[in-house]
Amino acid sequence: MSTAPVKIPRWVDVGLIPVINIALAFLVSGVILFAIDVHPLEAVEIILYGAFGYDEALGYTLYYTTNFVFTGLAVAVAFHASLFNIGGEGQAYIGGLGVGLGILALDPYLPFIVILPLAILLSAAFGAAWAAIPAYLQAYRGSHIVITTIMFNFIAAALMVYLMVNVLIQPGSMSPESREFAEAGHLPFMHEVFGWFGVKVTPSPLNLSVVWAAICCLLVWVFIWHTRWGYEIRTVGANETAAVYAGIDPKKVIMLAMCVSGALAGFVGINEVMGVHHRLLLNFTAGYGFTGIAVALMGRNHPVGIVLASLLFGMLYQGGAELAFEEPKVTREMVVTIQGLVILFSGALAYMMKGPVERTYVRIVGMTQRPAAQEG
Amino acid sequence: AAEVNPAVVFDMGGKFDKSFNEGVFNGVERFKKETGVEYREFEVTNETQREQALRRMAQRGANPVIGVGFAQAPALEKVAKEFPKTRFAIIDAVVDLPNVRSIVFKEHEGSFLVGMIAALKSETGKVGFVGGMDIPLIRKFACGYEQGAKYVSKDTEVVQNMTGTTPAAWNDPTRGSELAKSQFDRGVDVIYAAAGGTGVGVYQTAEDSGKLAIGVDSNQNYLHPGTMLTSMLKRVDVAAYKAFKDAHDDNWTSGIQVLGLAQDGVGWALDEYNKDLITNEMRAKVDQAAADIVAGVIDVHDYMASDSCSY
Amino acid sequence: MAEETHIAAGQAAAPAIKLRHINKAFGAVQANRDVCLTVVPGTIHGIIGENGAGKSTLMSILYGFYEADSGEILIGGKPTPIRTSRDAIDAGIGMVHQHFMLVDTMSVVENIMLGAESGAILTSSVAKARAELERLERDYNLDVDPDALAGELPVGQQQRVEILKALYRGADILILDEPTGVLTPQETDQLFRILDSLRKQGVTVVLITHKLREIMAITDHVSVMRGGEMVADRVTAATSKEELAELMVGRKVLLSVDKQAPRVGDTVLSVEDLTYVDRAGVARVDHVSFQVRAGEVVGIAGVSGNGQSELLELLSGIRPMTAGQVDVLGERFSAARPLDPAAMRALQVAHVPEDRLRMGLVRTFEAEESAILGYHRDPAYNRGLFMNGEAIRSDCAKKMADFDVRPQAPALKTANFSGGNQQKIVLARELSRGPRLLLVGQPTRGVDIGAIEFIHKNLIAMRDAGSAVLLVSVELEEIMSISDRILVMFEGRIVGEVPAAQADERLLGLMMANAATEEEALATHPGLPGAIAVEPE
Amino acid sequence: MADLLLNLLLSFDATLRVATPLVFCAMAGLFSERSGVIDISLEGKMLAAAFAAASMAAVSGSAWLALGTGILVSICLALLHGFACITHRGDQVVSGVAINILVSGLTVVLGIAWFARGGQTPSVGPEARFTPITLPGAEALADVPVIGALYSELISGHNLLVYVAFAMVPLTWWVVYRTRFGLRLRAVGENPNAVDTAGISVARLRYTAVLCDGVLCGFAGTYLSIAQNAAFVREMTAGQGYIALAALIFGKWRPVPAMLACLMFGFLDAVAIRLQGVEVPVIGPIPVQLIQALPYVLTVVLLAGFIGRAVAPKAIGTPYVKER
Ligand SMILES: Nc1ncnc2c1ncn2[C@@H]1O[C@H](COP(=O)(O)OP(=O)(O)OP(=O)(O)O)[C@@H](O)[C@H]1O
Ligand SMILES: Nc1ncnc2c1ncn2[C@@H]1O[C@H](COP(=O)(O)OP(=O)(O)OP(=O)(O)O)[C@@H](O)[C@H]1O
Ligand SMILES: [Mg+2]
Ligand SMILES: [Mg+2]
Repeated sequence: MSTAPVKIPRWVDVGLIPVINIALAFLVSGVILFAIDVHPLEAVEIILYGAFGYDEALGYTLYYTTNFVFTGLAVAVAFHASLFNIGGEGQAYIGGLGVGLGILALDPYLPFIVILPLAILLSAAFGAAWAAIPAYLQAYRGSHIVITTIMFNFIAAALMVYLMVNVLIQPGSMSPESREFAEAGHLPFMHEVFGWFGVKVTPSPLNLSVVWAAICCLLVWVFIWHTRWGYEIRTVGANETAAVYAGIDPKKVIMLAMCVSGALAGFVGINEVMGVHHRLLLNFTAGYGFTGIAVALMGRNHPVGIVLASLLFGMLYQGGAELAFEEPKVTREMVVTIQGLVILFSGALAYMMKGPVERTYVRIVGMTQRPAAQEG
Repeated sequence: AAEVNPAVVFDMGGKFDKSFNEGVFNGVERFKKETGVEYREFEVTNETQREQALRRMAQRGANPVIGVGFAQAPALEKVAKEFPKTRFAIIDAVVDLPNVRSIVFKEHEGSFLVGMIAALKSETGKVGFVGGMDIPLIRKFACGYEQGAKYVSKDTEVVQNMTGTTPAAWNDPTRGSELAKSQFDRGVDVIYAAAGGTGVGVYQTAEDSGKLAIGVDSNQNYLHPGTMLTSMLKRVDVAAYKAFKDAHDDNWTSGIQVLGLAQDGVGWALDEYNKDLITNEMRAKVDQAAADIVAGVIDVHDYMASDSCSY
Repeated sequence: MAEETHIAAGQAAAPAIKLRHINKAFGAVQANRDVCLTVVPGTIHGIIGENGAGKSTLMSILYGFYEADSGEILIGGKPTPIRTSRDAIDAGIGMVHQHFMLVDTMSVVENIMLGAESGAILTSSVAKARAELERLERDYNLDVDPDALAGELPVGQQQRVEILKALYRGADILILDEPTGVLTPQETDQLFRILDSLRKQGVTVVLITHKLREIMAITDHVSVMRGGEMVADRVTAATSKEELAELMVGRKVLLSVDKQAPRVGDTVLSVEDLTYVDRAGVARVDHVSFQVRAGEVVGIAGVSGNGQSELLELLSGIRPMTAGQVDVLGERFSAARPLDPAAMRALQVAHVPEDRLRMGLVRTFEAEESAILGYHRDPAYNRGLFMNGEAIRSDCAKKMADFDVRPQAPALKTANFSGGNQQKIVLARELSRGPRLLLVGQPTRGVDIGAIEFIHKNLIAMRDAGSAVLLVSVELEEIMSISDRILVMFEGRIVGEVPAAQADERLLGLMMANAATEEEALATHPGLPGAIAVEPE
Repeated sequence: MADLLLNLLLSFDATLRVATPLVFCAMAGLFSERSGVIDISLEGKMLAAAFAAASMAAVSGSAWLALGTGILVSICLALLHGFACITHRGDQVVSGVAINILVSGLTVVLGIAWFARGGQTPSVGPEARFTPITLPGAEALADVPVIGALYSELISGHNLLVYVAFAMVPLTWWVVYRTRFGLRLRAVGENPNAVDTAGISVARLRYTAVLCDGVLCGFAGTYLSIAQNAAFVREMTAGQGYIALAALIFGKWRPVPAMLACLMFGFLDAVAIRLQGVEVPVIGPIPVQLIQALPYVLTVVLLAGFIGRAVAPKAIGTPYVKER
């Protein structure tokens, strides 16, 4: 809004400050690590190297990133209609179910080329359907979306256990997993894809769905800011009375936003079920739906921000695993703690350093006047 | 002794899951103490890490590598193919490869015995079972337990509860305690818990309400002396220990090991903490049954055999 | 600042307020530049200025809501640093903000107690507050129901609550930021009566308004701001509306609208027995029937809250009608076939809503996005599936130029335009597509006279271009100067129609109060109306 | 029939036990959210308090010291939340998520470091716990037909914290609707500008609110680890913080309705537990997962059927910004 006499260049806001925040997080984590005599700097090095250092590491990082992009976008789209969708977890779960059922039914008969679009469609449809019920209840019965989506997470979990244990499990198998899909039901891994072009890459779970995630980012960006439906969603989100005045039906918009949101969450199923495990199984969502909330909000509900936040989380997951692997003293809970600190400093306390940093910047630039108050 | 560089990949529950992961942990710790050989370890936090961890272990030249839990079977199969020189052991599942030792247990036999003990001890003729999640493995425990209880007397009533539908079900003592209370309210006076950390709540409630409980996997009698009637022992610790030790002593064998009563793979715990609770004739009856099972006189139905507990 | 001294001259008592060289910048915007102001105790001091001139900012500084970058504040002669509202309250300053600072979900008493409770436990405070309230109501005949929910009171009443809040805190300096912007003439009269009695009791009042006649009617002194600077101070008696207008806008302003006789065409809107019953079962609009023909302006006068707002919302399709029928440009609508906003726009019916912030705009949107609200589906703004950014921007820029919106920045956040300019954005959106029927509510609320002149010109232009215009306003002056026919609403019914030519404030006032006889009418209308009735221009 | 009644009675009994932490958390959330600060870190604060209390109980053997520690730790986290959301205008949800994740990791890390039991704390004896107390005359009345049974079975025989929890509800109501603090609390959640222009510091007010929140979460956690259980087990809150949040919204941010919502969740849960494994005449055994999902399904149905729209405090979730 109001412009400062000294223009704070964008790189300070989008580059410098986030880096400082993450540094702070690692500083605090360092204290903990130091306490269990693990060398903090080495730890950081392991995390960074383990996350980006070589092709396999990068593969895993991007594989996690893919999931976070899907769930982050899901939360963001709902948020633009001022709907707080905590149900990403359940929608992802059911989306995966859709993919699984579809492929189990079709892979004997259809080729990959046909199955892929069907699978994408099914994951979207199932995810959307699971979001549509809470959406309907919010729009037409006034029941609060936060409660209903929480409840639907639990219901989804129960449903999946029932299906996996009683219906979809392979006879005589110990683990509640479906049979493995036929080749036609496998989404190619990126290392295979690179292989086709003769590029040799170390195997990792990273698969084609990362491309789909990128496409989704673009689609969401266009959808929210460059289509009339996005315009309507944002209008309802910002000012419902104005929306009614503009001839927009908030009920329909709520349904639309939540269905898109659910569909996006459902795509986690493509990555996990079709891309990595090639079978239907329990708990493949592993909390990605919940983390998506933090991802979306840290990314300010904008695809670019969400991609960056997802990368951050991807780094924490993969790099953290490497740290736990390399440093016997570092337990996985230690890694979780570090993740918490990073979210705290680069998410919740994101603005803490803004004032000081900008002031020092201004001082360095040699101006005395205080820069503008930041936007809330 | 041969040059070994052992490693273990624990499953989601983590090495302190009050269940088979913890059993394995105890086993490999014992190996470390005895031989002074360090081992690598990793606890997976999501489905995808299993394969990653196993492969990473193999890449780092770990050998042998233990994968804990049936859930690791697909991943381990894949990795074992990639590293035919590396020796793998998988617990609770069968992976049929030349370089893999598969160790499975007859939990139903052990559960049968503790089921008998429960029924023999029960005054109300009602015994309880609390499982973590409703998955085949747990049904296998429940099924054996039920058979044991009914074996003592046809009309023993077995009340079964499952804790939840998410992994949280393995760490929910509060819910465990509520389930236990509800079973006690229904007249149950002995509860067998196969629910990891959730069991903690079951045992505590049993103590608080002066009833009895039965531990699982490792010997948990010491937790609440006077309340813990016994524990169903599933010697994953021994299995894990032996896997490392065999490699260490150069007499590793691949192939499938089915550990039941006969092989002392399963059993029930009797120690100073519960000896006062187990009368001699109880003990006699149970030992007899154990012998019969080993001899094949008693055939304990395995849930996995028919995917159902009809016997 | 020569004027400053000439006012102070002769006054023995120390000035109630003295502002010295106040500067305030919001980033690049210099909202106040070296502003000096002297207010004589026990007087009413008016402050006028265009939208964005810096009035609200100056007062916010005086009330400790903003902190001045530099400058000095003296209260009763003593230098008084005011950093927070608490300081201001302690210095005996009370403020009625332009957008009220009430908690809608709490009762009047609770709102008044807030921050001035007498103890940690409410029961005692409530009792005390009630007693105090009764006294204040007696002394200044400000009556409000202490137990009503603030949010459910009409604006006039809400404003009284704000004033009571200030008095309850023992304020002897009272600042009002555009208090009359939202009031009906009747409510305005009452407000001024209250201010008058406050003045008599020695309270000092600072009054911000865009309405020169109010300045002339009630203030003792008046200061004019332009572009953040204080450009003049006058003794009210020694100046004229014309002079003030010129000082304010920096050019001559026509205070009256000149227009030819209407060239009336055929009927565009015909309403029959239109009825709307709200949830509470009250008939807000009650068997209303009338026509509007092309090329005429029909004004609807009425004390606000008598159904005009609902009528507009019914006709624009925002509220579902309960009964009756509406014919718009040949289309027939009824309870069975309800109107809806989209359909009405398709019929080229435009609607300028009463409350721009609540309905007409989305404050968080860029101006260009707010400028297509309701027309976002229009092919002109879309390219197939996508919206056409360039078209939207250039279109908005053009509208801003045509309607002289300041600043002319399509990408600026809507909230960052002053209310007056926000209003222009709405008008630009609705007027510039030459609708066949135009529904307008309070088009000049909170808008400075320069803008008012401009807006009125445009409305007349629309009418001359053959549009039918239905105008709802609580500004009788406005109604009378623009309309060709005037309908008066009372309690949801249309109680009379007057050709604009024969209308005058008193007559309309009587009808609006639905007063049967002259005497009763006077009873509802004593005192000031004469004083603030339009002087013949 | 009779045993059905008893069963119902026992479900009510269980309801109280299960609802207690929910009630504490719901009241905690009420203070925070009424002041305009979203609090999804109920879960984390409760978990941290549970751990702190259990640890202190284990080392000191005093339930009261444990309670104090639990509350203290919970308060610290509440202040952290405040520091992020009030002082630095951080995103309230993100801050909540961060705290939840941080705590779920840290409790185990410290647990392992201190007790070397894989994050579990040593289970403590009755002296270091809040154990059930029989109210005066419970035995005496026990065999008086209805009332006696009710009194002795339902009312009596809970631990102290259960009674505290339900005492908190009227207390909260009184504070929110009958005190100066309550008045300002309600105001600041609806319209912080009004509070500011009335000369009250918005920040101080909100800090006080999250402080109350912290205290109550401390009670909840302590109850979990050393009243309902005798030790801390990692992740032992198992999502109850979120359920409490749902109850708060369900109760439209008002104390008594929120408590009723908690009781409803508790009851549905208790019933679900008792329904497991029962056979329905025609259908036969109901799949256990269906029973386990029942509470959530019923909640949704109730919400859709009978509860009107819940309107949140107007200013909730938006940090108070004013240019200076
Ligand atoms: N909070 C703010 N942030 C940035 N700029 C502001 C802010 N408030 C005011 N301004 C700037 O200061 C100028 C003066 O604003 P102010 O509200 O004082 O005008 P005003 O005289 O009250 O206008 P109006 O008659 O519309 O109320 C505005 O034009 C605006 O550009
Ligand atoms: N957050 C903000 N950022 C920048 N400028 C602002 C902000 N809020 C208000 N302003 C500026 O403050 C000035 C007054 O804003 P406000 O909304 O009070 O106008 P207003 O007083 O309603 O105008 P009017 O008197 O015509 O109704 C406007 O010029 C606007 O540019
Ligand atoms: Mg203003
Ligand atoms: Mg204004």
